[in-house]
Amino acid sequence: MQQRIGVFVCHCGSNIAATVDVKKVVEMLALEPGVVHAEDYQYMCSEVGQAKIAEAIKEKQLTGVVVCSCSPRMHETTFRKCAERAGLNPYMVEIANIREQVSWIHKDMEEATQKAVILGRAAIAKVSLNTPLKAGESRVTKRALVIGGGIAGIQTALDIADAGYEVDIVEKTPSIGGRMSQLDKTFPTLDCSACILTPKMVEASANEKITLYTYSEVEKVSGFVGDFTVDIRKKARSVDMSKCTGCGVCQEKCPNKKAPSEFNRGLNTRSAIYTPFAQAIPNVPVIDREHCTKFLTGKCGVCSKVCQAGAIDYEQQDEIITEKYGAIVVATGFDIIKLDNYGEYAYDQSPDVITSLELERIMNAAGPTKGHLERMSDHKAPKNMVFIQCVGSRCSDGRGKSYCSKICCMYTAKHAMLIRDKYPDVNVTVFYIDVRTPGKNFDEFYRRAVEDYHVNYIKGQVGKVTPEADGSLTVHGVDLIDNKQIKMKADMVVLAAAIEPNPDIRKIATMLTASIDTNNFLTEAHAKLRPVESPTAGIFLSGVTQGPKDIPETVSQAGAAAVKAIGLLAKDKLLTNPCTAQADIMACNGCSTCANVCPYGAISYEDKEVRGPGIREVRRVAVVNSALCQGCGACTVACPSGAMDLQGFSNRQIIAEVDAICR
Amino acid sequence: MSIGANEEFRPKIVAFCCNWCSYAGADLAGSSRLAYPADVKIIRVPCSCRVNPMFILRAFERGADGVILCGCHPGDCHYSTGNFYARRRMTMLFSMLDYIGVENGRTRVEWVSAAEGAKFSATMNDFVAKVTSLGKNVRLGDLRCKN
Amino acid sequence: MSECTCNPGYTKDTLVPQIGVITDIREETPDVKTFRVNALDGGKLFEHMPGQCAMVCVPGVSEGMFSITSSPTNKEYQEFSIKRCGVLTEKLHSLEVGDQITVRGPYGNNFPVETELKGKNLLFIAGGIGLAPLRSVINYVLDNRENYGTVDILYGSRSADDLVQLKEIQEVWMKAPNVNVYLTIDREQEGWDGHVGFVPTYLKEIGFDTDKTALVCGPPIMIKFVLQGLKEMGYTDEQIYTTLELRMKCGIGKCGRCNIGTKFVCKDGPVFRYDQIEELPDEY
Amino acid sequence: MYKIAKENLSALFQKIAGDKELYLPVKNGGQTNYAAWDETVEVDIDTLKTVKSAKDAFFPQFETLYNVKREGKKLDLQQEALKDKDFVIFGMKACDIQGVKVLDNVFLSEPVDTYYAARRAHGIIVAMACHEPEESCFCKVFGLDAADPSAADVATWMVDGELYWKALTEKGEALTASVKDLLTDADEAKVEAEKAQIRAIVEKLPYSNLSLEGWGGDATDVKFKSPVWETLYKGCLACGTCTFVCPTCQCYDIKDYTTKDGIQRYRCWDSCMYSDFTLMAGGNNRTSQLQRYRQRFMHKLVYYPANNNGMYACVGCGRCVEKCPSSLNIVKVIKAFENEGGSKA
Amino acid sequence: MQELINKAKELLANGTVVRVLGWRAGDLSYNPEPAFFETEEDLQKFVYDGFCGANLSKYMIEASKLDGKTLVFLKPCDTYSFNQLIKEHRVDREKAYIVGVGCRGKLDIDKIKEQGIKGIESVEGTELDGPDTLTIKTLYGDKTCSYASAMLGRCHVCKGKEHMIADEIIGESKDTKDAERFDAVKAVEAMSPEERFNFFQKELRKCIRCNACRNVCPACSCRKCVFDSNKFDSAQKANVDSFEEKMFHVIRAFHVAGRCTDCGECSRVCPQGIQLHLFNRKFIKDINEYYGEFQAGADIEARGPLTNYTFDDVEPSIVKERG
Repeated sequence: MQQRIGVFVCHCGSNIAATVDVKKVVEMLALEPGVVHAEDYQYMCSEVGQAKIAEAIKEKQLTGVVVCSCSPRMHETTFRKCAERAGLNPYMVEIANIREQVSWIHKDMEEATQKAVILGRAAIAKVSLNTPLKAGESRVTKRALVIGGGIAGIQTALDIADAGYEVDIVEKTPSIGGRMSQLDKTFPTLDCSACILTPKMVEASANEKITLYTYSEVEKVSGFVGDFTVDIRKKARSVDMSKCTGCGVCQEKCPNKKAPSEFNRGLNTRSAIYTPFAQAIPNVPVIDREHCTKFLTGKCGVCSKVCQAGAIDYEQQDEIITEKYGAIVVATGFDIIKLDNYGEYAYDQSPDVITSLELERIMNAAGPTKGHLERMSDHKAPKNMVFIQCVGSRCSDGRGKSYCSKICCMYTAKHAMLIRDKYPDVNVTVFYIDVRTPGKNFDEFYRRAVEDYHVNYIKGQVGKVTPEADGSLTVHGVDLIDNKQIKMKADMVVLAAAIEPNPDIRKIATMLTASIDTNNFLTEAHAKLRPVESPTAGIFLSGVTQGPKDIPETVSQAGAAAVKAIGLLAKDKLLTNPCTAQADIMACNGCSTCANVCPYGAISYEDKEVRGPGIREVRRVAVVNSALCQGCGACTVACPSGAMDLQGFSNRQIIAEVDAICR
Repeated sequence: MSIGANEEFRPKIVAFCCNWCSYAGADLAGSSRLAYPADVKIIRVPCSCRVNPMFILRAFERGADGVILCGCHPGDCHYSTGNFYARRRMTMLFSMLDYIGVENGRTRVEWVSAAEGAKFSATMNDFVAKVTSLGKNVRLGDLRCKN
Repeated sequence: MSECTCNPGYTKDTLVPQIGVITDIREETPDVKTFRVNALDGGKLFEHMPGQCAMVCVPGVSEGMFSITSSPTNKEYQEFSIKRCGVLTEKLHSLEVGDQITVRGPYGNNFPVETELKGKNLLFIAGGIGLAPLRSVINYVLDNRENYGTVDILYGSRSADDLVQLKEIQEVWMKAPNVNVYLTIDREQEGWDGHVGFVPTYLKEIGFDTDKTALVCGPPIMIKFVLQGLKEMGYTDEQIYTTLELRMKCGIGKCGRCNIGTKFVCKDGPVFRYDQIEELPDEY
Repeated sequence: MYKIAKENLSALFQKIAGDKELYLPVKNGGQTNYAAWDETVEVDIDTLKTVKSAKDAFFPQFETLYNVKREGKKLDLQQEALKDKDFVIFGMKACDIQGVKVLDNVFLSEPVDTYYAARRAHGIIVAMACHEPEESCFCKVFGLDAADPSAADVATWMVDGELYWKALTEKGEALTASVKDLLTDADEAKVEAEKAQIRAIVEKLPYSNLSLEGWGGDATDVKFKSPVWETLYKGCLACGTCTFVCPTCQCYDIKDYTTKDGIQRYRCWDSCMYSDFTLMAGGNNRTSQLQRYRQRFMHKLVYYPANNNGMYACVGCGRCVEKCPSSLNIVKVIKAFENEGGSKA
Repeated sequence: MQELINKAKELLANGTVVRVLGWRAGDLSYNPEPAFFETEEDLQKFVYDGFCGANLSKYMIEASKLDGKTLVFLKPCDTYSFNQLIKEHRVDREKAYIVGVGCRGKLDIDKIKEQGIKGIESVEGTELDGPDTLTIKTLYGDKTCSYASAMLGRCHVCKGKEHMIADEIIGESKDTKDAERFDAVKAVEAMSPEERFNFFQKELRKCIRCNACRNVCPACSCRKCVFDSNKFDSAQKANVDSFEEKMFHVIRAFHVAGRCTDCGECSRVCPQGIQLHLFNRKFIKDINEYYGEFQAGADIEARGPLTNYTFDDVEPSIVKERG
């Protein structure tokens, strides 16, 4: 077919035109072989701009379109749709990125213009070798998976279920509820966390569209958007969920109560058979086999004896459940960082140096101290409390996290206020770098702490916390406003430790092929415009897995993720990516090398009759299942004969780009 | 566009960037206005594992002075394993090029995530400086493509 | 050999082509186009004889041997009818009037229009694009009508849309005195009221007398059955001419590709009398 | 007749190279091949056979034919300059010279290949007698005299550390004149003795009594259809070693190479042993290795003689005997048919 | 040798195999050729001696397409290639009856000629159970040389005398290894980049692109090589420039990396004596160093190093770091 290529150069207002001589680019690219049309316009992505492209496609019977504009990640789809509407195959469009890669980073106009021309040439060279591609279709399994049963996961699941779709929650711990269930009160309203969370948990458990897999983990994920297949490992609970009545006798009678309580952050212990907390859902205990005497020594079996329902089952095995899903929402939440790098705060040396999350448990009526504020060392009530902010957050020296954990300022204000309210004789001092209170009623809340509750906020850092022989703590800090060294006595020190994504997220992200940033937060498809979607189609982000958030933000994002998932599940068919691999059976050796590197199992082998000049034989050749192929191209390089090629990014196309750039 | 004898040497650099991380990182570098030399020209590929050694040699054949491949950080590949294969392939290829006496500074692999605009820019600045210091690529190129 | 204009003093090598300009493109069928080519000065590239070929090249793509379909009696230009079937022909089909290509030739032998065929009754049998070389002969014969006896033309193609040079066939050949044209297509087709059937079958149906010399050109399978048919009808090997098509590079019998036995098809062919072909090793 | 001491040869080469290009056997990486002389090369005239024959000097493995530039629709075509300076090729053996004669029949027949013709016109061949013929040699079978390379411009003999030099043509005389001051007069006695000795060894060579009976221009039918080929080709790897080291193989390919400056049309050696040699868009007339294998030998021993007055396109240099990775070669072919006695066909 | 012939006759006679793939005696004592034998009469020309260096594995690709079983004789090192071909589905195990043959190192006629021995009429003592000294009759008198001094380079770094696959084994193999496999590679590595560049430039300049190395290589079993196809716009036959050779040899080595068994055929057949194994062995050395010891063809099930990975693989920057 004869090449008739149209080139459209966008000014992007002054974004491009200020640094790139757009007219010159048009002039130069018009000379390239195959180019029959070249023009520029203020905003190619605007309706008028798109109309220009459409018009040229029709009038000049263009066979290929090159748009020199912003990043293809921005408007490739826009221009492809535009081409399609004008009757050109959408895959006959290529973008030369002359904004992000040229105008925004170069100052010298001549240099920038020259580079824009070269990128344009590369795009022209590539588009000359483009072939019309047609997207295939794949089905959508109308079921969603939510990984993580905290408030984010619960909210997402409820919203999806509400829209009428089946949804499964996989929760690693024995109960849903997550981090929020550990909190005592919530800012800025100071309502009780359990009071608002428990109804949601119950609702999730009662909703017939929702299936809970607690004490379970995602083991394996295969497939792709609309058609994921997931293996869920339901860990052996050693308790038959169908029989257990949740009476709690077993926990009471369990002779081994030495296991540290995860729920209470290790501040106290629990029985070997346990539910994490009273309102746990499901209200079915789990035997912690690492601490259970029966499992450790073979002798005991008390729980089995006392269980009237006969629910105890020591023989229970892990179970693998395989289920298909159309969409997956990741809501794996967070934990606080380990404080190993912050020895100066004496967290490991003194039980009276605690984290904020531990304080939550201490303040909580169901916590290790039944809600009494007391030192963990001697169970005495403290007189002076010091809160240290930004422990591991906003860190520039590499010991902690570079980001702001976002919630600490507010919860510290909450803690300070609650303590001052309940124990007015306790002096509360907060060392802070900045107090950040952007949010509805947040600053008002903070000001109440300072103004109404007289919490002593000191702008400055704490250099060292020293446990003293008398059991007290000395806090060495600086006051940056008065510019002086401070040394003060404290009975308890509370560290606002940075939050970090749940450490399991790496494994999960790898399984999901979802990308992850350097801080282990999942990357969103677009920081601003697609904040709840992963770049991997069909994977959505809910809650802190995407970045630090407080509860209201988490809940609203959870809802947003649900809506995106629902939008996907509502479709009957999805168009698949046509940029898939294809094997040339004439050149294929049938050696299986390509199949070895295919992450999707998309390549199989068939005996096919091959005909060519002087050839007529049955050969073992590779066949690509284009519904499974995601177009990574690993196979194309594994194939020594070049039989495997990738549509849309073919060997010859890339070589044409290389040639054009090196010309 | 040819380089006169008295002009300073400006290298030709081809950068293969995976669509999901590094290309996005380059976009972020752009939107953050983090400059790097115009000598770098990016070719978008779906994944670092799409980059065939043939492409890299082709670039050198055609007169490139340096070739850099950027992909997602190991473990973060959009296709889960692509960059692992790319890593082995490029280690092998670069080792061989080094072995046959091609300056090893002309080739590089760097993992740049979508969030690392600054790293992208810094990497490119550094790579261009390195290749510039090596001068024109004379050991691996086709005479017919030179002048 | 002529003096090379670009490099005075050099002898221009036969491997160095002339630049030709495409002055007209006719779309014959969905996959055949006829290109009219002139020299840069507007004249003919060279003189040739019917059946001869030339190497046509799109620089940077590839070069290929094509038979010259226009008659030497055409004093204005050369024509090539080219079927789209590979990289080069694909590219050629994408060219426009005014585009420049390179051409070298003429190469090979020709149908012996001035010797053995003179005064003979001629039977042309062609299939598909195989009409291209024969068209040159037919027009040569029609322009020198007095030198030849009867002319019968049997031409067939897959479908009515695949008949090359249909306009000329209908407007010139069919109207020429003492010329019989038999057209056929492989399968029934709406709007076609002519003969339907394969060329070899139609040949036997018509049953030409053996007082003719047959010139056969077409796809190998057609040639095979036409030859069988002619033999059955009583034609001798010496009464049949056909052309061979092999891979060629140099066009001058040196590069070795088209060597079959003692012959180089590009130089000693492409036209062979059937008895000559019979003598060749079985490698064509 | 003149002579020059071996140790003075480098002065001779320097002198020749003063106004002409000089090609001669040079050792590089353990292998001896013809290459341009300069002071740094390691000249090796003791090795009997260069790996590649001397045909490169006249028909190089790669050469540009012309360049095309495209501007818009316009093409601009520039033929590559032809060889216009004299050059000397030193040390060619009788077989290699015969190889050039074989090529002459191809390239100098109409239409003349001007690139070849120019090199031929400017080439001055200084031949060397084969001091110690080897077991793979069989030039005698083709009527060549390894002891007396007479088809050159100058013939030389290396005897007892002295190179004997004899001009045979006008070109040779001119060359001799230009280096005259380095040569001393010599009598032919020692050379005659050397010749006799070489001829005596040639007689003893294992292949010297190879019979070409049954081959030649008329043998097409019989040889082509013989079942013997079936037993010969199976070890063939379809590489091009034999064709590339052969002094008479002349198959070539013409290809384009596109650069930013335009399109370079070049010619390079090709091999009829390659599976894609005859492949074209519509088919391939030699699809099996048997056909390709047979083609090579049929061409050398039947087709070429048929077109060239009985001259064989093999010169008995024995390079294929030494270099074939599978130890197949033209001798084995000839012997296989010898054993068949041509009767089976 | 007679034992091998007897075995072949027996298997042909009892119908186990319909053809035999072995070596046929040449017309000189040093040029036996790979050949198929179908009858007892054919087998008269069967030979197995020191000059039977050719690795017959690759011929089994074609033989696998034929009806019936083929008896193939494989030396210990050849069996690695055969295994690798099985792994890549290029040969059919069921179509092969493998007789592992003993080996005491294979001979290289060029190694004899390098000792100044010319005009060779015959070489004696090349049999498997022959003496340690070869007797060479030449036109210029009788000569001798030690067997070891005439061995192919690859035999000095022999992988071992074990057959990796065989239906039965006939004949004893001997240890021939008297050098370290990677010494040659290490020697190159020890050079400065300039020296390495010059070294390879010089080696590769000899290349005539005859494709013998590729066509003999059991790993280069592609139906259509990239250098013969236009898949990468890479079909070029020109040895116009040193780039072409580098491109060809680097890519070829890369394509067989992790698959090359180091059988050494490439170096054996190169008409210009290019030390092609230096490329393949470099990859093998790197693979061993970076990804753990790997011997292609030793284990059919093992995943090839370039189709495998670990999370903690070395980064390509190792090339720079190692200096």
